[in-house]
Amino acid sequence: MSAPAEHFESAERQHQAAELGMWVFLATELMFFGPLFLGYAYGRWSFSEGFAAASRHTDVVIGTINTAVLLTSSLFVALGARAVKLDRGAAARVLLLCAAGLGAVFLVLKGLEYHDEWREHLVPWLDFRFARPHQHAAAMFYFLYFGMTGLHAVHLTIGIAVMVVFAVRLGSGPVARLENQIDMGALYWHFVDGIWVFLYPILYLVERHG
Amino acid sequence: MSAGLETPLQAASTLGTTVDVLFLTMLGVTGAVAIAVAVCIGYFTIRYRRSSGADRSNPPSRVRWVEVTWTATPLIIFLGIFLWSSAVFSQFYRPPRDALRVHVLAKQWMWKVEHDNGRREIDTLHVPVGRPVELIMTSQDVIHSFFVPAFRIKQDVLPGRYTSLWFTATRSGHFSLFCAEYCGTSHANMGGGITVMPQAEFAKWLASGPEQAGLAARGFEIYRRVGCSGCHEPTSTVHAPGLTGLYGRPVHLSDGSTVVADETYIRDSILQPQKQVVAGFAPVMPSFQGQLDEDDLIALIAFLKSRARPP
Amino acid sequence: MNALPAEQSLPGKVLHEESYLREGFTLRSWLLTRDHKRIALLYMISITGFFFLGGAAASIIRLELLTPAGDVVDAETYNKLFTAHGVIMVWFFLIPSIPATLGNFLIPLMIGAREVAFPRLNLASWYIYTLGGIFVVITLIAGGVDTGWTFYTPFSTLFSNSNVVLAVMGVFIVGFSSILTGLNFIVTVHRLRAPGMTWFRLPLFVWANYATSLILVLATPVLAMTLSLVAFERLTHIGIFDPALGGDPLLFQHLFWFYSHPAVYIMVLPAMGVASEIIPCFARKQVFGYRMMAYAILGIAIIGFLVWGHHMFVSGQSMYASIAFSLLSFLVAIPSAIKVFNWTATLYKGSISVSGPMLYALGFVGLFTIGGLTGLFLAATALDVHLTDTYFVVAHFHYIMVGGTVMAYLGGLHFWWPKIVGRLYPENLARIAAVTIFIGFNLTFFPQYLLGAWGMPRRYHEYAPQFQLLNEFSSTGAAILGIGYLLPLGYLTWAMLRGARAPSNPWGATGLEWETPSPPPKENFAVIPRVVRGPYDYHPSGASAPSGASAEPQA
Amino acid sequence: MKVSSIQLLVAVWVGLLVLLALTTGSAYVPLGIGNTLINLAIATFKVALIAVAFMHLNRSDAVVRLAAGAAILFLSFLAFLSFGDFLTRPREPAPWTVPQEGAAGGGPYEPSGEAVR
Repeated sequence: MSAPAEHFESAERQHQAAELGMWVFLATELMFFGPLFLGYAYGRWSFSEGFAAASRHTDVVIGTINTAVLLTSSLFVALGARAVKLDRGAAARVLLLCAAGLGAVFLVLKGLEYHDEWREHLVPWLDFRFARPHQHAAAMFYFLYFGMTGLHAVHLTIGIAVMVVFAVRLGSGPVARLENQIDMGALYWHFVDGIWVFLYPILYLVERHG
Repeated sequence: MSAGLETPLQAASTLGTTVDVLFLTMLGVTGAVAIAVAVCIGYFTIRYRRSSGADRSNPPSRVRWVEVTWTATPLIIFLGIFLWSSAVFSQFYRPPRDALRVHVLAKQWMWKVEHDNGRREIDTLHVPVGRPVELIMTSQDVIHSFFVPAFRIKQDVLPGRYTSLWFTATRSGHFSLFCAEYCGTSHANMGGGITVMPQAEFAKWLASGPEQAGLAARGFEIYRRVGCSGCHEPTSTVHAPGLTGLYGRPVHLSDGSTVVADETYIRDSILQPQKQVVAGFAPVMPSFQGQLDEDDLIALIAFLKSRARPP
Repeated sequence: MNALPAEQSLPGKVLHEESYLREGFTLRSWLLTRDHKRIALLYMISITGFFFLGGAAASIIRLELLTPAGDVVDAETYNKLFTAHGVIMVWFFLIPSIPATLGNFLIPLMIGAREVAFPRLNLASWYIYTLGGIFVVITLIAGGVDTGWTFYTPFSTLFSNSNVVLAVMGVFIVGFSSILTGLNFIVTVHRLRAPGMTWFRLPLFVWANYATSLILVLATPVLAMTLSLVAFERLTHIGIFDPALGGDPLLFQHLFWFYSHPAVYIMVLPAMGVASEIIPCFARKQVFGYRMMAYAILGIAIIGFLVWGHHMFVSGQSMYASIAFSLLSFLVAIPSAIKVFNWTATLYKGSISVSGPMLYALGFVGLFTIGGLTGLFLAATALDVHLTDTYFVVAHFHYIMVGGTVMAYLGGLHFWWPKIVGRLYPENLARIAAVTIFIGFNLTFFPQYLLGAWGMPRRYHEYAPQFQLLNEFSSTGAAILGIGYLLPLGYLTWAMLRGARAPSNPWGATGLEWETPSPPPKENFAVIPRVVRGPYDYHPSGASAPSGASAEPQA
Repeated sequence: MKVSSIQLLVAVWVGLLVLLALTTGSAYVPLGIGNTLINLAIATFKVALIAVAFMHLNRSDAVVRLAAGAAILFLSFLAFLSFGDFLTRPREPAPWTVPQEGAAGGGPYEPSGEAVR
């Protein structure tokens, strides 16, 4: 454990404080997503067929692959954080870079998906066209779809940047000094993955069997 | 602004009097508690001021029974008031069957009122005394709120939704009507007057007003005025789909799909005729977007509904 | 005032470290400080600025309402004035007032810590607050916003043509400043308490700020997202509140009030904490029912999240939901009632000295009681139908915000001023100011209860002639209140520069913050104290409590 | 500093992928409301798995677990009470258009049922 900041007696107390601080921060992030989930629940309840029709136009293949990619990246981050705790700097660097790489893959696939949706006139602001009875519900669905996945992508990009910075700093100096911060970065990454675990079924799998 | 209009202290509606009774009871209970707390604070501050030699032996810092009572007592009082108030509140949502129905359309900064026989008013509402009146309200733009202090009633008027409100006036007179939900620049001037009249006088007033045909009749008048009849009447030379018995009938469109002619289809065909052209007809119909406002559309739809049965 | 014999809490070891004020005199040392005490002062200055800016808007409003006709400003400007008054007072004064100033300064001192858990975040919180403030000032300069501080849709998204997006960004940003403060306090209280400082030995001020931080952290993000949805929908005309898409204006109201009712508890809970510190000190008596007070504070914070629907009884919400919210609103009133009774009972058999802070604290208890009781009228659905959106509601929340939070904030400022600036303020002037504020306040807002019950709607630029007399009382009261607020600004600033030097415990109060010299050194404590006794260990029968009774320095 | 073993982490990862397959598979089986419930249940279980295994919640003390659950509890307050309103509200949609210009992205809102009660 690295030397504690001056107002903490021990590094252990500082780690506990940092961990609690990060979890409280993750609570605020979840509350920040709250209104979007409530908006989705409201829309899904009042326009169930519209949301179902709109959800069938999303690309479930890319969505499923992306979920798998993000879950795997979470594994790499967990292994990376473990390696740092065991003072294996080199292994940790590789694992964190792999995680960041998978994050990038996710973003690329997401970009492709957005492009397809743009071409199919499914972006509410860019000449939105949808079959007649459900065009309003679909407009609301795609507003929420781009809102949620966009906000998630922003958080993921921050996560990737953080992982890359850690990987670079792991290259120089004692590994122990970064243990606390990398553990917090890992918590953040797993949170972003957890949000996607919920976004995937509600956006992609609405009455797929229809 | 609203000279001569009253906001009386004594309620002028049946529900209003029950609300007043609850209000006075609450005033009594809360007033008593406020005075009791003030007296205690004053008394203790004087009696136990630092310079006084009052007995301060074993000052209590926890007295269980005191704490239990001053938790349980408010709980019981609050539950009592809650039940009473909820009972009164639920009456707001149970309009009597025989209520007189009036349509209210709120728009930025005026109230458009329309009685069932088509008699229309702006910023005023004439109602009979002693008979329940039910207002069906919607807004054309933002959220407004129909507030008549004299009747102790208030109900927000929402765009995209009908909200309703009912009251039975107990005495005739002129009462203020205010808009109570902030709705923009002239929110303060969006007031009006409720005139409560004896029933006979009201019947006379209702009938005597300028000959205002019913909704459907007004729809037919618009149907001719803007020229729908020119093309859609069977006698016309233009090749246009017949509208008799249209409402509720499936319509085959030129792109092969079939749509049920509900209000939406009619509204869209009037405002954006190019989007859904009936099979076998040329897309020549002009758009009426901007020429017809909300009331005209409602009237036209009512007219077409009235022709649903073959003549 | 009974200054105790020279304190000898730290026998033999004379604290000669410099006070935190003399750590550095450059602007850099202030703007880049990580000392929680200096950040508290930075907040105090910016909050006072916004208080008088919001107060100026209020004074023009009261001037306008002297006459029924709209003759001072036109309708558009009036709407922008009451919106500015609302936005500035709520987010830039009331919410940060006690937590960010007194809370930042005192919580580490009270729990025996040297610093808050995340000093850098604490400074970032002040910078984010200032950035949010800049956005709002730009909004005012660019022509203001006329949606009311509630930003109701579809007016704010489709029909208002004022700078809604700018104002919303300002509030969005300042929201993160309070989230950071809340996060800091939660972790500090959990992880940095001195040894022996168990939860039930914490002063109630720390309890109140802890509960407030729970609300800050859990409610503010919902506001941030809701307001960004409003801004987004205003820019692109697509959104979940847009009636044209089948969206629901009530969805916005649910999300907005889910934040905004807990927000009123953010504003009043710290004030309760301040009162719970001042009253036992000046009554020289243990607070009555300490545990019940702590549970009441937590109860208010949690049940506070369940009652927001009472803002929407007439908004088109379903009857059953309204009745459910009405019941929950009555339940949340019970902990507040318990607190008022406990403060009153604390005075029983005490040895009360009615000095400046005590006057403000008793004023707080009185006005908060009236504010709370009238809240019950609004919780009762049948009465709320008549009373909501009228001046009854305006009077209700001003009694709690101005009568409660501002009085307690001033009381707290006076009570801890010797500790913050190391000098004493003029006692008589403080008493005069307290009484002036109390009279001015009641003259301003009690007539508004009558106006509201009589039927005068709120946010009215012009009103019916029959309401004029009561409005004239209210406007004169506002003038007195305005003067009343200028007094403390004057003599507290004077005292900071030229007041008599203050001993470390001028009031003979218990609590770790009174163990440190006034003003305390940068590290707060030479040695982290070990706490052996609960708070408020006062003995009204005149026996002067051995100073520093609640803590001995560690061996 | 206790550290979870590689086998545990990989096992959890595999479990997550299996659950993903289960979610996607179950979506194609017509179960009506069941689909949504199954999807949400699996998603909750996956998040719980991530929280305990990857975010080592099992090793953190009570306060941290409280912080982890707090947001979910308070969001459920928001959901239940606001849906308490939506579900019990009489639905009377009224025809509404943005007066100035047609709402972007599709025609004016259409009443989905009988407009007047």
